[in-house]
Parts: sequence; C-alpha cells; structure tokens
Amino acid sequence: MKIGSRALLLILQNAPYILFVVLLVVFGLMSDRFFAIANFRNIIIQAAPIAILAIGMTFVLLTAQIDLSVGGIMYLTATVLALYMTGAPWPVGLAAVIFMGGFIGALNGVVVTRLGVASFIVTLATLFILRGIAMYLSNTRTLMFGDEILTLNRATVLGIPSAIFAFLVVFAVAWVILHQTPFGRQVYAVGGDPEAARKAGLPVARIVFFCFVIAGICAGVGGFVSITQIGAVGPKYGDQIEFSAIAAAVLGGVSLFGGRGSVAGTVFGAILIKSVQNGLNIINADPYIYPLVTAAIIFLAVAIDGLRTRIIERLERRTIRPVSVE
Amino acid sequence: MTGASTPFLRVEGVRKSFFGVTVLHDVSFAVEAGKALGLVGENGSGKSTSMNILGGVIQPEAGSMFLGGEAYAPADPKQAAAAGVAFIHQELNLFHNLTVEENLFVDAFPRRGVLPLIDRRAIRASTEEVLAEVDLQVKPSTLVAKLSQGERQLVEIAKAVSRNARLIIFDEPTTSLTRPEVERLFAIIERLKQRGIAIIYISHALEDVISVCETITVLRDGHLAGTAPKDDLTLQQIIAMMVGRSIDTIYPQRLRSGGGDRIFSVSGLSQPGVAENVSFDIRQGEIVGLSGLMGSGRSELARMIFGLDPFRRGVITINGKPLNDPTPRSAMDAGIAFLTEDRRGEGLLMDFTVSENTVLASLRSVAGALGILDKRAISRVSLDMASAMRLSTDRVDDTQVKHLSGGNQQKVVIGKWLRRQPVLFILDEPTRGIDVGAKQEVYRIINGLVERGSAVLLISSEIEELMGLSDRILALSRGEMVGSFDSKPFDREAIMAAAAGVGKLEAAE
Amino acid sequence: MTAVPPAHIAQSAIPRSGMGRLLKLVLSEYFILVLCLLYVAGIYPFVPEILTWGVWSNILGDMMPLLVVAIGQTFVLIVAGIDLSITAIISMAAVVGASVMTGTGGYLSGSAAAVPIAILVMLLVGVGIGFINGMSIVWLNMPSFIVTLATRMFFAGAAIWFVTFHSTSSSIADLPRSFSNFSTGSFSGIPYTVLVVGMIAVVAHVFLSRTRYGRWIYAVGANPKAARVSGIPVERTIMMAFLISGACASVAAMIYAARMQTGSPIAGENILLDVIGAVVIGGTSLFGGKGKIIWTVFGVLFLVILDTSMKLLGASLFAIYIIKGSVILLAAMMDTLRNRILAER
Amino acid sequence: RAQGSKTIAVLFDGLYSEFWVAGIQIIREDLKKRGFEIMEAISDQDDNKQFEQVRAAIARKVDGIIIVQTDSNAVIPAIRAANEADIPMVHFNRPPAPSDAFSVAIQADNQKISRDAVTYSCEVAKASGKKHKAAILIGDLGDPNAIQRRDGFQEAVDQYPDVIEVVAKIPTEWNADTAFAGLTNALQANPDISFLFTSSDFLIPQIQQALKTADKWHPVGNENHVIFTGFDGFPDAYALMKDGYMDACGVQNLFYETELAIQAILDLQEGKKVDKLLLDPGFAITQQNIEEKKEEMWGYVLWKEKNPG
Ligand SMILES: Nc1ncnc2c1ncn2[C@@H]1O[C@H](COP(=O)(O)OP(=O)(O)OP(=O)(O)O)[C@@H](O)[C@H]1O
Ligand SMILES: Nc1ncnc2c1ncn2[C@@H]1O[C@H](COP(=O)(O)OP(=O)(O)OP(=O)(O)O)[C@@H](O)[C@H]1O
Ligand SMILES: [Mg+2]
Ligand SMILES: [Mg+2]
Repeated sequence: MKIGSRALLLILQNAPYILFVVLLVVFGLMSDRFFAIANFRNIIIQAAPIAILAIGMTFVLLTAQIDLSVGGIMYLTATVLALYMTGAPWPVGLAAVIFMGGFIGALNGVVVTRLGVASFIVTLATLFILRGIAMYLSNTRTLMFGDEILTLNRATVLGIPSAIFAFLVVFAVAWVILHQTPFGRQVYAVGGDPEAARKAGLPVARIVFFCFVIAGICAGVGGFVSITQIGAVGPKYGDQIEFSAIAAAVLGGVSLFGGRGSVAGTVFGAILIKSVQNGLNIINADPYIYPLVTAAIIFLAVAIDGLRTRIIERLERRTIRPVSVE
Repeated sequence: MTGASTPFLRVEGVRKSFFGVTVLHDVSFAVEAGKALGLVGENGSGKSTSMNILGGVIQPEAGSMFLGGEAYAPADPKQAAAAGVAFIHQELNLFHNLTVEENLFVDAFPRRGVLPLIDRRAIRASTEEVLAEVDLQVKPSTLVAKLSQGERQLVEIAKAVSRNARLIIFDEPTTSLTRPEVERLFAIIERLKQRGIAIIYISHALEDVISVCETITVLRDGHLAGTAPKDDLTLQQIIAMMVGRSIDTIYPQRLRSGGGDRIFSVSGLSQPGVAENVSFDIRQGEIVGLSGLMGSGRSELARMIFGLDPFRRGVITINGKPLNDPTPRSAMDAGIAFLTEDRRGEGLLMDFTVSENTVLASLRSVAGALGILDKRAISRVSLDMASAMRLSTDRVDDTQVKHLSGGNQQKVVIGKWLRRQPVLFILDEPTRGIDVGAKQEVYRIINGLVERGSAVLLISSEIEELMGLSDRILALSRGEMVGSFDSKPFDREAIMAAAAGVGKLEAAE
Repeated sequence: MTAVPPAHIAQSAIPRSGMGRLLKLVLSEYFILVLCLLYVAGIYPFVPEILTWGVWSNILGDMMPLLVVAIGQTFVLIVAGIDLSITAIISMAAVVGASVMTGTGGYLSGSAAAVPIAILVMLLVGVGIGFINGMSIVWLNMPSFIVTLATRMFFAGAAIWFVTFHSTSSSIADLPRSFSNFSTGSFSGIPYTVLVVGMIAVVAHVFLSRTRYGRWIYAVGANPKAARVSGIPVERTIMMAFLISGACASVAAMIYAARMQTGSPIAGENILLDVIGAVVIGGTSLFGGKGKIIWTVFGVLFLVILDTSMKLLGASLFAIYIIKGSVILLAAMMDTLRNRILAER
Repeated sequence: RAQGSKTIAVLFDGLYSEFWVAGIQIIREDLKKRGFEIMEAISDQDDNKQFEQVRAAIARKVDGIIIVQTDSNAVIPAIRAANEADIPMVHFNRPPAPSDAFSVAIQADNQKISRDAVTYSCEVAKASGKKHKAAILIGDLGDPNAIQRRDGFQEAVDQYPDVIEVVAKIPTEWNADTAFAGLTNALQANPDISFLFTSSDFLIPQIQQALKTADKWHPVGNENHVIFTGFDGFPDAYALMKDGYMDACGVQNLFYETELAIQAILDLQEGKKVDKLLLDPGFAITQQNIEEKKEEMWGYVLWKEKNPG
C-alpha cells in the first residue's frame, strides 16, 4: 500500500514530464528525424525567445500581477534598434534593448504600484501604446537588420549556439535571483500573501515594481534573440505573444494567483510548446491541425496537473489516526 | 503606574479613528522591561488597533509614544521591527509558500558578503538555534503550509526572538492552540520575560491573562477603563470594567433541558485516517458537547456530517430519515446548520455587507418567483437578526462585515444560520476570539435555540464552556469516540483524560 | 493582488448643491458615463459628425455584439474566472450555423426550418464550448485562464478548418435573407439586434442583481469556500457563468453572421482584449466578487465611442493604438483615483 | 477641415507587408495630389470591424470608398450599404464574391500569378534532371490571399508529379518567427529540400536565415542552390533575383492597380459607366524575363529609388 501510493505520487508529481516524454516518443515514432541532437538543438533555439519572455513573465505572475505588454515591448525595442542603431555593434544594441525594456517595464511598474491601477488594464493600455509608437516609427513597414545582428544567429559561445547561450544565461540569472537572493524570496512572499507582506514590513510596491522591470528587460532580450533569428521586424512582430508567454509559465506550474511556480517550470513549458510545433513540422502535419494539436496538448498538460494537485492533496491529507489496511 | 523603574514602553493619549468614527480615545499605558502587560476588553474595544499603532501598521492621529526613553513613532512595520518591537498578529502573518527559515528572515535576509545572495548556511544555523529556543522540532526547510496552527504560532515567536525584539506583542495567541501548546507558550513567555523582554499580551481568556501578566489594562469602547496590577484585581472586577456591568453567571440557565425525541444520529461513520466507527445521537432540545484535543478530528467529523468532507462508511439519520451522501445543500435541506471554526476563510464574505451575509444561507426564503430577491425582506430580516443578536450596528445594508469586530462578525455568522431554524446546529468553536460579553450572548442565543426545539452539537476547546452548556459530553480522540459523560456535574479530569486518550490506554492495559 | 478599495462607503455625506451633485455623479458608478460625455464634448470640434443621428445609430449597432459578449464575460469575471475563448466561440458558432443554413450546400439549404435550427445550433455550439470550459475548471481543477486559452486556440483553428469542408473560399456565404434580417430589420424603429441585446442586458442585470442565482455568483467569486459552507453549489455556479458566457458569445456570432450575411471564421477575431478591457474599465474586478451589468454597458459604450471617433477622424492605425491605449490608461487611472477618494471619505 | 473638398475613404485590411504599405502610400499620395481629403482605416483582419468602418465612412458622407476587404463574402453587406448611400466603392486588389450589389473590383489573380511563377520554377527543376523535394510556406489559413497562393502553387506542382514532391507544408500564420521555426524544422526533417515557395516575400529575411544556417543559401548555378519562388514582388525579391538567389517571383502590378482604382473612383463619381471587374493580370518575373519586365515590378522601382546608380 505504502510503496504503491508512493510510486503513484512519484508518477503524478512528474506527470507533465511524463506527458512530454510520451509526446517525444510519439513524434519520434512518426519521424526518425525527430530524435536527432540537431533537432533538439533546434527546439531549444526556437524556444529561446519565448522562454526568455516567459521567464520575465514568471516574475510578474509570481506577484499575482500580469504583463500583457511584453509583445509591445519586443516590437518597440526591436523597431528602435532597426531604425536608429543600424551601424552599432551588437553589444551596444543589446544594451540598448535591455535599457529600453527595463524603462518601459518601470513605467508599467510605476503606474501599477504608485497609482494602484490593476496591472491587467495598465499593461493592456501600454500594449496598445507601444505598438502604436512602433508602427508610427516604422511607418508600419517591415524593417531589416544588418549582418551585425544576422550573423549572431550562427555564432556560438563555447560551442553553444548563441540563442541557447543567451537563454541559459537569462535562466541562470533568473533562477539565482528567485532562489538565492532576498529579493527573490520576497517576490514569493508578496505573491503568497500581499497583506502579510505589508505587515511584515516588506517593500511590496518596490518588489512588484522590479518584477515589471525584469519582465520588461526579458521582453527586450527575448525580442533581441528573436530578431537574430528572423532578421526583420514587422507589424505582426510579438503579436499575441503575451498569451504564449503566459501559457508557457502556467504549463510549467506558475499560478496566476501568485506565489507558486518556478522559472525551471516555465522553461519546461516553453520547450513543450515549441516541441509540439517542431514535431508537427517534422512529420509534415496538415497545416490545419496545428492549432488543434497544440491546444489539445496544452489542455492535456494542464488537466493532468490539475488532477495531480487534487490527488496529491488527497494523498497528503492530514491523517489523525493510522490508516487501517483494508 | 506602579514600580519605581521607568517603563520600557510608554503610550500617551493615543487617538485613532476610521471613517470618522473614533475607535481609540486618549489611550495610555506602559510596559516595563521583563514584565508582561495584559490588554483586555470587549470585541472592538480597540486592542488590536492600539497594537497596530505600536507595530507601525497604522499611524495615530494624536498622542505620543516612548520606547526605551526615546520618542517612538514608527511609520511602517519595518521601523517598528528595527526599534525592537515584534508584533504577533491575531491572524498569523506567515507565508505558507515559504519555508520556516525563510519566514524568519524574509524581511532581512543575511547576505553573503557584498553579493545580494542569501547566506543560506547562516540562516539555517540561526533558525535551528531559535527553533530550539522556542522548543519547536521541525526542520528549518519545512514549508509553513505543512505546519499545524500551534507550530505556526511558535514560528512567529521564533521570528520575534531571532530579531532580538525588546518588546513582543501577542494578539490573541491562544485561540487555535491546544492546552499543552498553551502551557508551552506560557513557559516561553516566562523565559522571554526573564531575558528582559517586555510583553504585551492580548486575550479574551482572562484566566490566561491573569496568570501571564503582572499588570492589566482594560479598554472599553476605545477608552482606557483602568490599569492595575493583577494582584489588585479579581476576575469579576476585570469583567465589570470591560463590559460596564457585572456578570455573575457566564453560563445562563436554561428553562428546559434535554430529553426530547432522538432527532439525529450517526452510526458507524468511518473514513480512513480520519474517523473510525463513530456513532452517537442527539435528542431534540439537547446540547451535546464534543470534547477532544486539537486535531482529534472534531472539526472533520462535523464537516463530514455537513457534507463538506467525504466519508467511506456510515449512516447519518436526521428526523428519522437517512442523509445519504450529504452535500452542504442536502444537509441544509435536512435541517442541519454548520458554524465553521474558520470565520474569515469560510464563514463570511468579508467585503460584503451584513445583510448580504445574513441571507446567504437562506436565499430561498427571501426569494420570490424565478428566484427574484425581495430587497425589503432582506433588509428586514437582517435588521431583525441584528437586533436579536445585539449587533453593534444596525446599518446592515451598508456595513461591510470586514469593518466589524471579531465578536460581531461571529454574531453575523451565527445569525445567518439561525434564520434557517435548524433541526441540528453544529457549532464549531462558536466563541473563538470573542469577548466575555459576546460569549455570554452567544450562550444566550444557543440556549434560545435549544429552547425552541433545536438540537446542538457543540465543539469547543474550552472545557469550561463545554461543561457549562452541554447536557452530555462526548470525547473524541484520534478520530475515535472514547467516552460519553452525561451526569452533571461533569468530571472535568475524566473528560480531559478521555480526550487525551489516556482513559482508553488505561483500559487497555 | 492589488487591493480593491471598498466600493460604496458613506456616499451620503456629499452636499446636494449643483457642484456637489456633479461631484456625486463623478464619484458614483456613472463615472464612466460621465467620461463618455466629456470625451464626446472634447472630440466634437474635430468631428462634428459625432453628434449626428447616423453616427449614434452606428455606435448603438456596433455596441451590440461587443456588449453581448461583454455581458457574458462579466458573469465569468464575477465568479473570479476569465473567458478567453469568446472569440473562438464566435468563430465556431458563426461557421457552424452558416453551414446549416447557407443556400449553397448547407445541411438544411432552402428548408424553412433552416434558420431556426441554425440559430439553435449556434446557441448549442456556444453553450457546448462553455460547457467544456466549465467542466474543465470545475471537474479537472484547471485554471480558467489556461483552459479558455486552449479552447480558444482549438476552436479558432477548428473554425477555419471547418470552413474548408463547406466552402471554396475562406468563409461561408449565401445566408438566407430571413436570417440577415436580424441585423437590418427593426421593430417599431428599434433594430432587432438592439432589442435582443437590450433584453439580454436587462435579464442579465435582473438575474445578477436581483435573484438568488446572482447572489451565488457574487458569493462564489468573493470566496468559494464560504459560499460552499453556506450551501451554495459552487461547481454549478461556475459552470453556469461559463455557459452564460458561451451563450452570449453565440448571440454575438449571430449578429456578426447576420450583419455580414456570411459565416466567417475570423469575424470579431481581435475583440478579446477590447471586451475584457471594456468590462474592467466599467469597474468589474478581475479578482471576482465585484461587478455589474450596467458598468459593463458603460464600459462598452466608452470603448465604442472611442473607436467610432477614431474611425470618423480617419486616424491611422498607429494613432488609433496610441490614443486608445492612452485613453484607456487615463480612464483607469481616474477610476482608481475616484475609488481612492471614495475610500477616504 | 477645408470646406468643399471631397473625401475618399481608404479602408485596408492590414499593412502586414511592404506591398500594402506601398499600395496605401501610392493611393494616398495620388489622392492628395488630386485634392482629396482622405479618411483612412485599417481593419486588422477583422471583417466585422471593417464593416463598422464602412458604416462610419458612410456616416461621414465620404465621396468614395477604396477598400481592401478582409473577406470576399463578408464585404457584400458593406457594398449594399454604400450603394444605398450612393457612394461609389472600389475594391483594391481583391474582388468581392459575386452578388447583385454594385461595386468595381480591381483584381490581381493571386492563384494564377503564383501558378505562373511556380510553373517557371518547376520547369527549372525539370531541366535539372533531378527529382526535387519541395516546401511551401503557407500564410494565415484564415486569409483568402494565402489560400489562393497556396492553391496556385499546388496546381503548378501537380503538373510535375515526377519532378516535385511536396514534403513540407509549413503554416506561418503570417508570423515571422513561426515561419523561421517551421522552415528550420522542415529542413531538419528533410535536409534534401531543394524547392521552396513562399506565399509572401515578406518572409524573405527568415528564409534567408534558415537556409544560411542549413548551408543552403546559394545562387543559381551552384549545385546546392534551392529553387526559390517568391510572391508579391518586393524590393528584396528584386535584389535576390538580381543576385540569382531567387528563380521566380509572382508580381502583382501595384502601380497599375492603384492607377485603376483611383481612375475607377473618379469615373464613378462623374457618373461614367465602369466595368465591375478590372483585371490586373500580374505576371511572374523570372530569371529569364527579368530584364524586360523589371520596370513593371513595383519592387524594382522602389529598389531603384533606394539604390540609385
Ligand atoms: N481598518 C479598519 N477600518 C474600519 N474600522 C476598523 C478598522 N480596523 C478596526 N476598525 C474598527 O475599530 C474598532 C476597534 O477594532 P479592534 O480590531 O482594535 O478591536 P479589538 O479590541 O482588537 O477586538 P477583538 O477582540 O474582536 O479583536 C472596531 O469597532 C472595528 O470595527
Ligand atoms: N498537523 C497538521 N498538518 C496540517 N494542518 C494542520 C495540522 N494540525 C492542524 N492543522 C490545521 O489547523 C486547523 C485547525 O485544526 P484543529 O486544531 O481545529 O483540528 P481539527 O482536527 O480540525 O479539529 P478539532 O481540533 O476541532 O478536533 C485545521 O483546519 C487544519 O487545517
Ligand atoms: Mg483584535
Ligand atoms: Mg477544530
């Protein structure tokens, strides 16, 4: 009985990962090209921008806020880069993007924390505004990037493709911030119980503010990694990406009500989504079924997670007397 | 003030109002280092408010405070903590999604050198140290969500101790502690006093206040009703100061007592890990007390009967009819009412008005065709409830319950169930956190209920209360019914022994 | 979560003078309506047409589909959920309904029963997707955000796919006249759409504010545990909100399909954030337990006036985005300010 | 607003690619030159919104409407409304579905143009004497243009079953990163893809990136050259044609179409009779005919402006 329930618990606790593996096996059976190192590298490269974005989103979600403006931040920062920094070396461009992303995030953060407007509305409004500004600046044209940026896609650091490297760096920094710094633990505290956080003397407003700044920075960086891949920025750039970022985070176990989740889970969510797309590409699926399959898998993953929480709660329910063997 | 030494904390003429209503008028008191001040008063008399001012949660409109001889005016909780004031709130202030050690240091993590990284090893070490000091045996890396209420309380104390607090405020620390936990808490408070820490202790359990504190300050309606060394006061005097009249018998006499038809019964109720073969019955007009240690499964039993928790086996019968697979709705339809022990979490919609809460469990009775609600009926019904329960406000339609004091909130929860004229009323800790005056009213209400023919299952951790009210007392231990006492006067020791599971052990040997 | 300031505290303390009355109006729940008036007054010099009958009948017409979806969304937000699938429901209901009644190859092409059955089918699609949403949330313990995100993705894709089986173009045309009458016809001067949506709004308002089911919805949104202990069927209540939202979205699908005489899988594809924005601007809380139909009406009116004025101005896309975003932000900030003033009174 | 001047509503579906940006620009400038006021609106691929925009234009009593409708069926009520208000309406680039409502359509035959361009490429493939594996980047499946171009592609390759095998149909949702990822993945699955069609030239940067990464970016003549067919006739596409990376490109004659559209509006306003359908035959520009046809390619004209000399 005990061993059985522990095994069940183990399976349940790793249910999303098991689903992921099943998915991989299915795709692998359908195409022998799927199980290639190069393909996994592709998946991670392709997941990098959205994963970086979703990592930023995780900070905001952990404080029970939401940031719908990330797509707008991506679009505007990339547009500015394409228009005004054509000749600049890429590190300057990256720095500029980080700065701009952080600045816009700070604006979101100020309105949310100082004026107390719900973040959903604030970031919805800034989403419109940012996209509008970017369209104005670019005259709604598709802007191209020069070789300085384009060659980055094929560059490697220590043998690791640049996109993966960037993603690993962002992930590592985010993980350290969340788990090893006072700020990170306070993010969890604020999300877990804002009232208690206030009473405990935590600078709630400042913490939430910085989470928006981080989300902004991540949006800028994610956008930068994305443009090294696609080489251009057009009016649909970053459109609706906020939903993908949130979906990745939630798939990875982040709660929209704050205080629960981790960046590792988020990264897993992003990779899961991209694996589905990759697998469908590889098996040359009918284009019409892409959204159907993707939606079904997201649904399944979250359904399993919901079931898992329920069963684990039941298994771990406090017992006040020994459970008699039946 | 007594004593020659200058007090460690002095509060003078503090005033505070909310929405134009003054809730503290010129309140003054003082605490000496190494001594405990008891702060008592009815619900809503301003105890928590004055402590919130001390703790920097809110700011007073007038008055001054001195701490260690210096002017003290904390602008936020952080400043209060920095000045050495620790506040253990009535509603515990822990983060359930963080570990014990993280909770201890959440607002001031020690860092590793200049890097903004948490010095995990340092917090592990000092956490272990303070946990030992407060006698709490859990791993520092345990999530607080996994701790019991008592353990959480100790974590809060550990937090205060780890900060080298010089003044620790306890606001209602014992409401969810078992008696042994309470004793342990008192021992720790004693130790803290010996280390020169000043204590402010707020409680409605006046005996506890008397046993812990050197000095007692009484508040009434936000005014200072008096301060005196505890040796100069009797319990009766304190109560008289609190409520402005004297209360002789806390447990009012009932006209009719017990002995109607058997109206409710449970037989063979079992749920693995929670309850084992529980059987009992209740007669009309009878109050059956359910005693047991905290965590003995009394609340779970009540929740199973009311359909909130599942059970594997057993038969519940009410009014002669079986209640199969109860849900709260079917239980209610069968005539059961359930007063939850978690007033804030389950009892009330805090942002809603008194009248909205009052009718929540009996909407059908104020709804006409198509479920359309009769607003006038709702107001009337709620006003009736307010006057019957002697609620502090009669603006039932626009007072949100979160602005009521704990006792008044409790009255609203009870009132909302009384509307249904229940056949069986299950009361889980009906007087938790409410003052003597309010308690007496709740007792009066319970008696009235029984006199009108309802049956009551009363769960309480206050053995006095059980003995004062019940016609019969059952003892539950680890999910098993271990004793039944129906001869008044009750044998206090026997009940407690049974609840602790001792009686059974002895029998087995 | 951001603290929601207490909604209605001591409003009676305001003097009854003219100035006081204006202040009272600004501080009342009609605040967004006041903003609408101010906005119209402000924009009038630039587009005097804004005060013509033609424009207002357009505003009214444009409001209807948005409003009916927003009403459904209000229910969902009050039970502390969110329904992102509304646009997919609209798409799916529109194309399925169209496939039933289209004159070219519809299932019931030419039959007299085609239109009523198509309407029924559209409702069923809406309620069905609402049911899937509700079921997943209630039984499978899933957060509504992700459930409805998934159903949105699924049914938006399914609607596009569905059309390929019924039409060579990307939409299903040739809907019966009697159906498109719904958008063009009127009853003693009041367009049918206004009549229908108006009725839905009134019923929704009464349902929410006057019936015990309405109380269930608020209670569940405010505190599901307390609601459960009070004997409220929490699961059923959540389910009900999502069913209502699905049904409302299918009514919007009817309006769209009738108006364009086409079952298009992309009609109203981009209104999601507008709808939620309108409801929230109206004052309904995203965290549940608070909201009113009348607020939603004002919120939608505000957004449609904003949109209409942009159209009349012929503003370019970027200008629309910037102005719309700024005005929404401004409105939200003023609303927050208003609530703060109320709370401090 | 100047009194007495006439207003034309210019209602576009979206400005997602340079084609539309250039189109609206040319129309805008031309109308201004002729002294018209312009009322612009973009429907953002929402046919209901577009309907509302038409109604707003009618409410503003414009003197003519140039529209790029989102959906050929859904636009019909809008045409009827314009008919009722007696406002002439011209469809730029896309025809409405047949109906009794009156309006003038300038049509570029997406399907035919893409078929012609792809057919040329198929001939090239056939001439190589090898079999080719082909990939197509499909646009948004809800966008009729995307569907027509896909169908044109399909019709063309169906004529060459022995030469072309379509191994990858990549949905892009008109999304650059989806396209990039999709093509990369397709190349992973089928490293020997040697024939590529994109439903719009705006995806060129992503294609270039993906092919470069797979070491498949080589001009005509190189044995690793991927036979590449574009659509739209972007400046970029001209540059690639010139440098030999692209074999053929379906071109819509933008200048001709704008000219037709404006002329039609003017004629209608003067009460002249105009045909319901004005065709832009478009053409496929190929490595063979590039020199003779390039002047008709709008992308070349723009390219020349940007790269003088
Ligand atoms: N934030 C607030 N807003 C409005 N009124 C408040 C607020 N906090 C407290 N009050 C009011 O102030 C009065 C004093 O409340 P307080 O919490 O200090 O009482 P208490 O003595 O601690 O009571 P209890 O024993 O029930 O805890 C009460 O009438 C209460 O309704
Ligand atoms: N060991 C524990 N682990 C987790 N939660 C606990 C534990 N002990 C107590 N709690 C929580 O504290 C709350 C208070 O529990 P309580 O002491 O009232 O015990 P009970 O079993 O509910 O009933 P009672 O003490 O009334 O018999 C419970 O609702 C429970 O959630
Ligand atoms: Mg208190
Ligand atoms: Mg209990």
